[in-house]
Parts: sequence; C-alpha cells; structure tokens
Amino acid sequence: MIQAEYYNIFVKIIDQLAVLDFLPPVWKFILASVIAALVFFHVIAIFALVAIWVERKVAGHIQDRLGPMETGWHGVLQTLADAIKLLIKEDIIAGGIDRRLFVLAPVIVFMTALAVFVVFPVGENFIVSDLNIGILYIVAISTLVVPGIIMAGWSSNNKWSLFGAMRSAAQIVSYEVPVGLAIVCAVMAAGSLSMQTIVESQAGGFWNWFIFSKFPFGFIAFFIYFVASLAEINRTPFDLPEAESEIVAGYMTEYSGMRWSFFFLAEYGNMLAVGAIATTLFLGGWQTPISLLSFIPGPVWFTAKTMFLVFVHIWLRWTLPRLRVDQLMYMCWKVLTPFAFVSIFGIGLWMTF
Amino acid sequence: MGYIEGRYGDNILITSVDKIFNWARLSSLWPMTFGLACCAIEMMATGASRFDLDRFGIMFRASPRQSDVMIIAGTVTMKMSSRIVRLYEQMPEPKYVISMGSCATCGGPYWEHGYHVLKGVDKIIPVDVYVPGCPPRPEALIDGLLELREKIRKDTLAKKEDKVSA
Amino acid sequence: MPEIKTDDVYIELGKHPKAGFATDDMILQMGPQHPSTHGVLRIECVTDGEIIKKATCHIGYLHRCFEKHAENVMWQGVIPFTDRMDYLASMGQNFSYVITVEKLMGIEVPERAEYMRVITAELQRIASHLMAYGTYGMDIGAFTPFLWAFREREYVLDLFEKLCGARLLYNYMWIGGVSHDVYDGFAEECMSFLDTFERVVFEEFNPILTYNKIFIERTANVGILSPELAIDYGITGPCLRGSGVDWDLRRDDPYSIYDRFDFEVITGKGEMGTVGDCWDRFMVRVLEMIESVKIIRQALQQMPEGPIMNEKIKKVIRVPAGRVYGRTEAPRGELGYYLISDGKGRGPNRLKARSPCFSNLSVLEEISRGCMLADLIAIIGSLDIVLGCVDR
Amino acid sequence: MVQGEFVMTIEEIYKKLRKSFGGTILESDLEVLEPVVGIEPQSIAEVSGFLKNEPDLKFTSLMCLSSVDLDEENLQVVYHLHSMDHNHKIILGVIIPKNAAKIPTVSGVWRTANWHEREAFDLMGVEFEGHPDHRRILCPDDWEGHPLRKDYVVQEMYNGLPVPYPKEEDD
Repeated sequence: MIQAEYYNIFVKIIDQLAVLDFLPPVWKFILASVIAALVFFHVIAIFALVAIWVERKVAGHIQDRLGPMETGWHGVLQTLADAIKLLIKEDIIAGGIDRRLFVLAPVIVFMTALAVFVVFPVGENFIVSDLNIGILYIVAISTLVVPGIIMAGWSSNNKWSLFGAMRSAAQIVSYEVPVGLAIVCAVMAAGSLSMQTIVESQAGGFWNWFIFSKFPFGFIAFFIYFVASLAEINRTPFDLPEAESEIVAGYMTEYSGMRWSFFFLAEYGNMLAVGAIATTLFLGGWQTPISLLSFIPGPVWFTAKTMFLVFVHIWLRWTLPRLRVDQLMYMCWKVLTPFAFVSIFGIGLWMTF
Repeated sequence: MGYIEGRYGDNILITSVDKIFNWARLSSLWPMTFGLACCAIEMMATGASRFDLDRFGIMFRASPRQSDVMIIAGTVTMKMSSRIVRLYEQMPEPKYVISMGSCATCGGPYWEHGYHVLKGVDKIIPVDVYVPGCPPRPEALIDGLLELREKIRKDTLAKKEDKVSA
Repeated sequence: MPEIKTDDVYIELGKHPKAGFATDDMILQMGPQHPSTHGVLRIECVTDGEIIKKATCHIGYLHRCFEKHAENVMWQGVIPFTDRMDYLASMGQNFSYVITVEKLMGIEVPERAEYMRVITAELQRIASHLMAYGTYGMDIGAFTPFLWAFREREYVLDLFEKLCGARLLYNYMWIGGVSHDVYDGFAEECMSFLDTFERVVFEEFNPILTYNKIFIERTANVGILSPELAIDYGITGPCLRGSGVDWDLRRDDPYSIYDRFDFEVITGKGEMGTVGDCWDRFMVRVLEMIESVKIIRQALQQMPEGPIMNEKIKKVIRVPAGRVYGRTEAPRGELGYYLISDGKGRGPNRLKARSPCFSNLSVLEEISRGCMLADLIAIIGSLDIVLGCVDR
Repeated sequence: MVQGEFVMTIEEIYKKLRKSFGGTILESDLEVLEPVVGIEPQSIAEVSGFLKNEPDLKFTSLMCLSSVDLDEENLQVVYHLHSMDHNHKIILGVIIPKNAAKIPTVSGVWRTANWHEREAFDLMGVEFEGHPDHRRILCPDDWEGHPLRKDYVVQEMYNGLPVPYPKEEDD
C-alpha cells in the first residue's frame, strides 16, 4: 500500500537510493522537494527557450517572413542568446522606485508560475505530488500572481506600469470566476478534486474525454476554460496589461535585464501551465486517444496535447486584435460566466440521470 | 559585470567569457520602437516582411528599459533633443546608438536654414554607427546593424590598452 | 548637453498636495516616444482612471522649418523638401507644389506627363493607405495585418524605384513635367500588381482585420466625428468622407486630368455603427485603394505617347509676380500651398503649406473627450496623421 | 452636396460685402489671378461671421490661414475661405503693422483657426486678441523670436546646444 505522499516521484526515487540511508526522512523529503523545484525550474526555462523560438518562427511564417535565422541552425540558439544578454544587462532600479517591492515582484510572479507545476499528472506514475485537492491548489496558487503584478506596477512609480497592474488585477480576478466554474464542470464529471483521478476517469478512448463525453456541456466548459485562461495569462486578445500600443509594456515597463526576463519566463510558464490544466481536465491528460496507440507512453501524449494548446495560443496571438477594458469585462461577466453556469447545470443533470 | 571589467589582463578565462557574452549581445540587439521622421518608415520597412530584421534576432521593444540599441531614425529637433537624452539615459548598459540618415548625422538637408534642427545627434549622445542616406535603404540599415555586431564582437572585459599606458 | 535635474522633479513629485485622503486627476504624458503616436506627437491626457477627461496635443517635435527653407532655395529646390513633409505620400506633396507653381507661371504640362503624374499619385495613395491600414491594425493590437500591408507596399515601392530610383522620397514631379519616362514593361508590371492587389484586399485584408469581430467592436461607435464638426475643424480627406460628407477635390475641384476618369467618391455609411466613427474612416481608406486601382487602370489604358517635359522650362525658372493657392487631394486630405512670388527672386517669397494632418489632428481634443485610453489610441490611428506633415 | 446653384463670382461677393460693411472693406484689385479682398484689421471677426452665416455665402470652411511678411513695416494675414455648399471661394487679407501686430481672432467662427492662428503667432509673431489658447505651437515655449520674419536672426544657443551649423575652421 503506497501512502498518498509517496505518489511524489522524487520522494520515491530518493527513498530507493541506498546511499542516502543515513538521512532522516524529513531531510530526504526536503532534498526531494529541492530537486523537484530545480527540475521544474529547468522545465519551465527550457520550455520557455523553445516556446519563444517557436513563437517567433510561427509568427514569422504567419507574417510571410522567416523569423530568427542567423543564430544557430534556423535561429534555434536565438532565445539562448537573448537569455544570456538579459542576464548580463545592467539592472536598473531608478530613483523614486519602491526598492523592496520592485525586487520582490518578479520573484512572486515567477514563483506562482513555478508552483502550479507540482500537481500536473504528466504520466501514470509521474506526478510530483498528487494532492487530493490538486485542482483547488492550482486555482489558489495561480491567483497569487495578482499581488505580484500589483507590486510590480505600484513600485515602479510609472503611470504606464500602474495602468498595466490595475488592468491586470481586474482582469485576473474577474476571469477567475469563469475559470473556476469551468473547472467545476470537470470536477463534477470526475467526482474528484485530485488531478490523477480526473485523468483516470477519462480512460478508454477519446470519446471518454470530458470535452466529448458530456457533449455539449463538456465542450462549452472546455471552450470557456480556454478563453478565460487566455485572459488569465494575459495573452492576445486579452493582452491589455502589457498592450504595447497602448501602455508601452504595462507593469513591466520599468524592468530591465534579469528581472524582466523573470516576468517573461513566468508568462511562458503560465502558458504551459494553462495548456497542461486544459489537457488534464478536458483532453484526457496522459490517456491515449485510441487503445491502438497505447504503446506510446503517457508523458508523450500529455506533452503533445499541451503543446498543441500552446500552439493555438501562439496562433491566436498573431491573428487577433485586442479587446478594450469594458469589453473584456462584458465578455467575462455577461458571456462566459452565464454559459459556465449553464454547463454546470447541464453536467449536473447528466450526472443525476 | 562591474567587478571583473577592466581589472584583469587578456587571459584565457576573460577571452572565453568575452566570446560568449559578445555572441549573446550581438545576436540579440533589441532596438527601441522609436521613430522620428522619414527614416522611421524605412526602419519599419526593414523590420517588415521583405527585409525581416527578426532573422538577426532583432525585435523592437517599446520600453527603453528593455532595449539595447537606439536607432535615431530621422531629424532631431531642438524640442526633441532633451527627450532623446532622457531616453538614452533610461536604457540599461551596454547600450548602442545608430544614427540613421543624414538628418541624424549632421542635420541633412536642414543643415543651413533649419533653425529648429539639431545638426547631428552626436552633439547630445555618443553614436556607434552612422548610416548615411536620405533616407538610407533598408539594406543600408541592415549593413549598419551588421557593422554594430562586428563592433560588439571586438568588445572585451579585459583591461584596455590605453588605460594601461595612462 | 542640456541638463535635466531629475532630483528637482522627484522633490516636486514627492510633495503631497493635500493632507489626508484626496483624489485627483491623473496627468498622463503620452509620447513623444510612444509606440502608437505615429511619430513624435505628445499628448497630455488628464485621466480619471481609464477615462480621458481631456487630451491636449503638443506638436512641434518634428518642426523642420519647411517654410523657411522654401524661402531660401530655388523654385525646383523646394520639391525635395515637400517630399520630406509627408514622407508617406511624397508624390502627392510634389504634385500639389508643382501644379501650384505651374498655375502661377501659366504653363501647360504635356499630356503624357499628366498621365504619369496621376498614375504615380494614385499608386502613392495606395501605398499611403496601406500604411494607414497596417499601423491601424497595430494600434488595435493585431500585428500581422501590419506586416501584410508592408508586404504589398513593397511592390508599389518597387515600381517607383524602377521608375525614378528612389524608394521613399522621389522628387519625381518637376515643374513642367516629370523627371523620368516610364521604362519598358511598366504598364504590364503595374497591371499585374493591381490585379493581385485587388484580390489581396478582398481575400486577405478584409477578413483578417476589417470584418474581424473584435476590430469592429473596438472601432465602431468610437470617436464619432459629425459632419458639421468635421467641416468646422477643416478636416479633409478620408476623415471628412468618413463622416459622410461627399467631398473629394479630385471630383469637385478637378485639377490635372482627374475629370477624365470614372471613379466613385467613397463616404462613410455607418455600416457598423454611427456615421463618422473610426471604423468608417478606416473603411473609406480601404475602399479608396480600390478606387485608386480603377483610376490607374484607366490612366494606363489612355496614356498617350509624347514628351514628358514642357520644352519652355529652362534651368533657371522665372516665375511672374503674383499669389496663388493650389490644392490637391493628397492621401490624407486637402494639401494646399499658398505661394507668393515677387517676380524677382530665384525662389518663392513666401510659401505656406496647409497640411491636412495639421487640421485633422486639431480635432482630437474634441472627439476624444470622455473616451477610454484604448479608444484614444484608436482615434489617433483613424485620423492617420503623419507628424512630418503636422509639424512641417 | 448640392453644387453650383448659388455660385457667386468674386465681384458679386465683394459687392455684397461692401454693401454690408462699407468702409471696413478696402478697395481691392480684383483683376489679378487670385484677388485678395482687403479688410480693416478690427472688423475681421465680424466679416468672417457674416461670411460664414449668410445663407447665400455659407463659407463654412477655412481652407488656410497664412501669415505673410509683406515688407519692412507690414505683416499680412490671409484667409482662404471656401464654401462646400456653393463651391465658391474668397480670399481675405488683413494688413497690420509689424510693431503692433494685433488682430481679433476668428477661432470663434471656424474652430480650425485655433491652431492656424497659434502657428501664425509662433512663426510670424501675429497676436490674436481673444484667442482661447494663445501659445507657441511648433517651436518650444522658450524660443526666441519669430522665425518666418524676414529679419529673423537665429539664436546662437538653445538650452546649451548650438543652433546654427558649426562654422568650419581653417586649420
């Protein structure tokens, strides 16, 4: 019988290493956590490196040009060069800036992006920690980004930053509602808050995925989640907090070099996270679409589905214009939220009968 | 980089670090979205599909805090000069300036009777590369950016020769 | 180097105006370096949160003393400076200046040159409106239409480059004619561009931006400019026609040979909202490109053989004393030159340029009152100003 | 737009103006290419209001407002008016002395005059009485002189920067 906490794959590995037997269990746990954090930091960092390159390439091809070409083969090293350059840039903290908040803000924003990765069921036995309230944990943690962004905007002592922070806070807090309601749909269908259980209840072919099995309510819920999550991570058409043509760079206006790259990293981390959540809740997580293809391991499916959603994010970004603040709120409260209630009601009826 | 810069001689560590740093810097030159006049249109054309500055990893950033190179694209007027100085000061080190077109370089066609035109942006900020033309063709701007890349490639953290002699 | 005393500014800012709780309007300085002010415009916005209470324009950051130069150079020497005034529509600027001088001198231009002028001016209108289309998309937040518009614009610039050697500032129209005759194959190349261009507008530009739901939401019913207000503010060009006023100098006060062509004057009809909103102004530009295509087709078919310069024009031009106001329909509106010659000088005694953007921009304060910050960007974009033309 | 119904020639408009305003409309040469109707400086605002509101004149649009440096003593402000309803034009000219270059504003009649008058003030130094926002528009606020006057001398330094092109030295 495996204890709940032993689902933590890192704890399991550390536990099996005979070399580390002299350590007390608490230390082993801390060691496992540190390793997990490092691994996920690098997952995000490497994902961001690749994703930014992919984004620039996709954008380039949408726009009839090539994108990065000169740095490495077809520009694959482009983001690496960007990252190194940002690391060695001067770190400006201008006069009039609230120093403590200014320094802390990118850390908080990045931390929240990192923390949600703990509960993603990448494969059948591949999860850092299968909390029994996994999905609730995600919702709770991802809201923490708001204080971070407000700190960034306020401490910068710049009006554009303040605008960006205010827009962002209003947007994220509002869109938590449809996101939460859409998540409730999946939770109702699975009957559990644990991420692994939600995935397991979608086993046996793609028609059992929640997006299809509870048609049309599952599909509505998935669509609402996808749109609202775009708003939550500030991607086009909801990229108002960093709308370049309106408020320069939003809450990141005053940040340079390293600190700015943390915001950037967090943005791509969030993209990955949102894609992963949608995959887990509605697209069957690591499950194979048809049993014929079950020889392909679960993590591959999980990554493939997530990457597809990330690609859709990128595709939308380079196609659509941007909404206005009031239209954004209209969309949230008068379109997405009512429909989310409808789909909750529908799934409720479905589960009852 | 303030700790190492200019303190040590030309040793193997410094030159290797130089290579990586310079490669990173020259591969990702982000100019500021900042156009003044006619040349700005050619600057935009350079960034657009046919010439595509993104091939060299060059993408425009709106905030001076996140940009590395400032392309002075157009006529600098007296009213604008103090703003250009301010923008230049807002950029983080290492920063580079390209003076694009003859107006930015020396006043261009406005040198004689242009009472409100600053005759050369180098009077207010240091310029790395001058791109001649009125306006320069996109190819000329790309050439200017490649020149700047070559200039960055020669940069070093080691002690500068002239400092030793001084 | 001018010294900016930042400390003083911060001391000033640090002082709290009132003790205790007090709310105050926020003053937002937009520009001169801002991605969507289309150059070096500075707008001082008094805002209440996102709502603009008052937006005051500060211009002059690109004041390049055009009128002073015109007084100090020869008659032909003014043409390159007109190029640099509205650098997105140089042909239109040349056109206006040369027909003003020709009016004062009372000379005729050869037929072929007239046709060349119309063809290049209309091609320039397409290029200029493409730029307006692209940058407007970028203002609203869509980046891809901007690059697509630039892609098409490059083809027009290719034609110009082959014709007169320059990409942006042409100095093509001279007093008494044009500088270069067409090269072999110009008509075919131009025709093939026009054919693809029409298709591109309807199949690519319109679906991705013009009829995009979000774009319509952002621009319809925003920045409504009533016809009366537009005339009162001296608005001209697509902005005036966007307000539903059927007024086009090419038809109503014909110059050159525009009375020989058959084209429609596009006006805003309030298709998506109210007449005179941003979407109407934008749509007028899109449809005007198609009308320009029609004009160029007709001109290419009718173009006669013959000389391209009036033979009487000598190197040193003598212009009789007198005053004249010449105006044309430049891509951004009525471009007028008020020219005074004393009959003695080698150049104009006084040249006042009435630039369309200058008047068009002045309405911004009026129509942006009470809108949101994002709308302000949309309004500036829809007025399609070029700061070189505003500040001269 | 209904056009050509009430088109009036410049002579007719001139006569009508003379009838309504008498001596403030100066004797003008109407035979030249584009004749300028001279107006007494003090009555320009009134005349403008009349021209705009009279039903068969309807000069709703101010095409251009130019300032001209006539000679050593005088400046001139020229108004190009156009009626979109009737498609006729008139040019008004007001001559004012350089040492007392003051003239009533017409920004109350056509709002586009607001910026045009500011420009005339900035570049030529004509002061417009009653203008709602009488500031420089193109040059910086602390600029010296009015550049388009023929006797304008460029200031040597502005804000610590040399204004004229640096002269080449013979070394």
